[in-house]
Amino acid sequence: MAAFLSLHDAVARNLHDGDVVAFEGFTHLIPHAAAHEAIRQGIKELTLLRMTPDIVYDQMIGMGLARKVVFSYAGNPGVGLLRRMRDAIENSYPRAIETVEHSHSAMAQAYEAGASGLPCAVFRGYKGAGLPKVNPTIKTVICPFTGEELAAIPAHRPDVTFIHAQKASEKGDVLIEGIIGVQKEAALAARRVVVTVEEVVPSFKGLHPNLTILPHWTVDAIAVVPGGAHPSYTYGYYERDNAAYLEWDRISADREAFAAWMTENVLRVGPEVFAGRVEALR
Amino acid sequence: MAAFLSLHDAVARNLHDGDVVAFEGFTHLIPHAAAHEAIRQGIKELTLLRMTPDIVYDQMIGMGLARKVVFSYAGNPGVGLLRRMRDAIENSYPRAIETVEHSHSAMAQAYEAGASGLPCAVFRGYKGAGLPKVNPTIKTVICPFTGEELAAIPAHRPDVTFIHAQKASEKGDVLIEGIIGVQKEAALAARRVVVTVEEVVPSFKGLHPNLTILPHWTVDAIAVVPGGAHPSYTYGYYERDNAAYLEWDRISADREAFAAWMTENVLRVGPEVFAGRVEALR
Amino acid sequence: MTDFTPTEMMTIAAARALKNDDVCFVGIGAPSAACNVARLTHAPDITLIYESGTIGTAPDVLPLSIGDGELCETALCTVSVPEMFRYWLMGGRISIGFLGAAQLDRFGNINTTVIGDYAHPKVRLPGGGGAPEIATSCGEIFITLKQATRSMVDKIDFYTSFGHGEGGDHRRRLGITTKGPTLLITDLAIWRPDPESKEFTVTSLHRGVTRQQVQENCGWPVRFAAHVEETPEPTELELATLRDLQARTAAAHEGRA
Amino acid sequence: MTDFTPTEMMTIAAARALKNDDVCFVGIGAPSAACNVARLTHAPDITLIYESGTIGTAPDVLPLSIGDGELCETALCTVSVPEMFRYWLMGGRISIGFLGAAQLDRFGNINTTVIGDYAHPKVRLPGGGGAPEIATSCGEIFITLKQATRSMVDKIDFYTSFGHGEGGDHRRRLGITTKGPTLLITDLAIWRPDPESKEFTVTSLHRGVTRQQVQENCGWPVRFAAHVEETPEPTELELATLRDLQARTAAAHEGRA
Repeated sequence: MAAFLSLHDAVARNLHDGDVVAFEGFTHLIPHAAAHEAIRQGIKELTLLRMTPDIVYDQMIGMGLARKVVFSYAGNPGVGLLRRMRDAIENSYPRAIETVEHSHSAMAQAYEAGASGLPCAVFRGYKGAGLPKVNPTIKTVICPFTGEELAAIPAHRPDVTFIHAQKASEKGDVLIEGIIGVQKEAALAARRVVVTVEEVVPSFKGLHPNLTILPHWTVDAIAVVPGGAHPSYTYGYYERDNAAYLEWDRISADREAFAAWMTENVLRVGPEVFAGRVEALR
Repeated sequence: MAAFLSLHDAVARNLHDGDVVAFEGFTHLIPHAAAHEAIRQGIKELTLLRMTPDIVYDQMIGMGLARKVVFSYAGNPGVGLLRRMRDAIENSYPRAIETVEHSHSAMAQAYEAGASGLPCAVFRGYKGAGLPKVNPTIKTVICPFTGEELAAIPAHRPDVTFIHAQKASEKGDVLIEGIIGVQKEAALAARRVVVTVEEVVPSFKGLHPNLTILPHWTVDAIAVVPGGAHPSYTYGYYERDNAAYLEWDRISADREAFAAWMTENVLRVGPEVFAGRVEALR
Repeated sequence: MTDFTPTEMMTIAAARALKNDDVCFVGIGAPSAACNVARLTHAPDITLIYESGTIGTAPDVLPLSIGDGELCETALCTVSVPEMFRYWLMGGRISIGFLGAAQLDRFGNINTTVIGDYAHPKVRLPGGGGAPEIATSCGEIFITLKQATRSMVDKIDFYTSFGHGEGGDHRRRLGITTKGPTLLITDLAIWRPDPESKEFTVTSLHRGVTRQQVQENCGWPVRFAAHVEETPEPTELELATLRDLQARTAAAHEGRA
Repeated sequence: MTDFTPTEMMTIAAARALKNDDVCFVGIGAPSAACNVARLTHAPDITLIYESGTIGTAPDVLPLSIGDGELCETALCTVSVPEMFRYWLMGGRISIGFLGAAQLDRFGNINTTVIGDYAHPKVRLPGGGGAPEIATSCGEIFITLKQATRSMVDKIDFYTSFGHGEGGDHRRRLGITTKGPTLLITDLAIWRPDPESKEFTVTSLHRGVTRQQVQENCGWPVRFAAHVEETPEPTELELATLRDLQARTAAAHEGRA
């Protein structure tokens, strides 16, 4: 059942050293505030699942929280490379990380299989591609009717999934709108679910019946963090801070600049700063 | 691309003798008007796919259109048995039909696999159940990671799928709301898609972004048939005619009563009668 | 205390078995009545899910079908049927699955498919619908049934859904990790599986019901628990709630809507 | 006719290759510009799909990411990412997939994963994202690339996505039923695969470009078609549309939103 907690407590109670964790949100609704709280709490040895590691994992990797990253596109969307993640892979700085690389289709379907309680995802994919040669978790099954060889990968079953959403009801039901990405699947695949939201409303009565909602009994903790997706965005609340994504390319290019930025903008502040960061984007 | 046609032409151009066809709609939005048109046109030797054959297939089977029925629940929902379908299975009246029986979960996932372009659906199901012993299309695959034996059945790939929906846009996009059932999957799994709608609106601008919509380029023909789901219902337009479902139990119990009812209410009328049938239910 | 019928007792006893935090996959008929009586009495927060995709529904009138409009109108949300079976049922999100039966055996195996031979049935019944996976995916299964030697049989004609199979650890041997049938509520008694053999055993008789009546309306030799209780009578509130619900329902379904 | 840059020519030539009834899976950068120029000129009804789940989108400004808000706001509908990859891409609903490349070989095989050895890369590139399945699930693949010996190489370091493999019928031998790369548009020329060998062959040179320039900026010996055409110059409309789009985009992305 969903408990309304401070972000500090929501993270402290649900994320532990060594966990397999997904911070999901496909460009939209990326739970940056929750990731910053995990960084402040110095959680260690995490296995990070995420289709596009993006700035959110570039920061966690750069701060040394990750031992392993499972991903499908390690870029700064529309800008370029993820320089902290590259530094970890190419130079083991600040530490070596293990990587498990998939395609977007495979990652999305691994979450879908996890949400469906299945041990693996079976799909048509990877034909002729190089990843099966370097990722031993990509196997095959044979269709018993056509004999076609299909790709199979293990379902994602994170210990905990963090997402950001527009609204929670007072009961703790969660509404996600716009580019909904893989959040519903990532949440339903996880043992524990933590959601940051822009606001709490009395109830969801009167909404369209077919919206994307996580019932309160599928959610463990909810923290109200206005602006909590910044520099990602929240459809209906504030826009993507594209300038910040462009700026990140410069900050992340230099180890010292990165460290200084993280100290000033993450370690020395709290979740309350996010509301201010999106003021100009509303 | 979606063509706006009369129901007669939509059926005549897209449904042919011997086709594998799905008339879907899970209790809600059952395309009765389209089925009646198929009966009037005397299409023969059909393989009928549908989770719940319901009154719509009881009528088609009773009129001798079907050679084979693939289904998962052959009841009159909340009322009892399907007496015309029973008569065909138990007494080969008006003709013998072949039956392929699945569970709801399997049928839904076979449509989903068809929509996904996969040759089969792989899922956890049928454990300990009797159907695999009598349905040779239920096979198994082994998870290459856990060794678990999973059920596998062929994907549904109908030649044509018929559905009823609330609205089409002038471009031919189709909106489905409420209990959306398996219609999106049944449509995307099919080679041809025919949709009856309550009304046509200029466009879908301003709708919530996450609604269930079939783009015009996934639809072959659209026919405007107000009330076309009766005695099923259309959320937002008219309610389910539960009395008609109860009455069907009596009509379908007797071969002559059935024949008389079909002659009077299907063969001698056209799609325009449906609007009148739902007047009292709006 | 006003009088009550055996069917009312059955429905109310079933309602009592449901907890406020249960997530319940509801079938039509007695299960639907029981789940909604629970919701309207001691379990206001119970989550009722119908296989049409309606999650957290709260109908004012019992649906005739599992897809009536009011289920969607009163639900927290309505998902597609493939999602319902994949994320919610197969995903292990349902704590209680309610099943009825045309034929039931002592181990909670259910037949709603055929009477007689499958290929040449004496009676072709509706079939399983969601039952085959409900029986194995839900945390536990409650069964409601009006007793009759015709329906409570020594051997069922078809395994529509799997209960405890031949009893004992048969579920585990098939790799099924859920509890299966843990409760059978009839119009005469409450039955629970023996911890070892998994055979249904009478643990409580409804008011005024004798052991002989239970046996006369059951097709296998009935086992009774060492200590058999009497099922508490329906309370005024339970009975009034059920009867109001059924009155509203009858009114709604007979008239055209 | 006003002058234009090679990159503008590349983008406009790519736009021209798109038809009004295409369903196009759009990547970021040149593909996104080309697809939207097509939509704003000769193909107003083209369906543009971004892998974020936005179907039939019509952005006024080019998105910086494939998930910018405007894609959703202007789309016919927005579906989940698992649905996008299952029903729409794997389901075979996309006629044209657009891909860029860090490294490309003569058979349209693409590397965007690593420079050097995978385990110990010289440069770790972003990786494939949707490309491995886009390359095999879309009806055909268009590739846009600025020519350089560094990017058009004899042998790619990693097969991020499969083109024609070793050429000939290699796709068919792998059970791939789609056409694969049918068009390569660079800043210098238009290339199409040889019908037999499937090696990319120059079929049209952009205005003022020489065969020698094409060869100097390509890492393999370039094959030219028997008859090489000159790519028609951008029209006023094409150029104005592209430049307006890019001006709006720059303004939108530099200021905070």
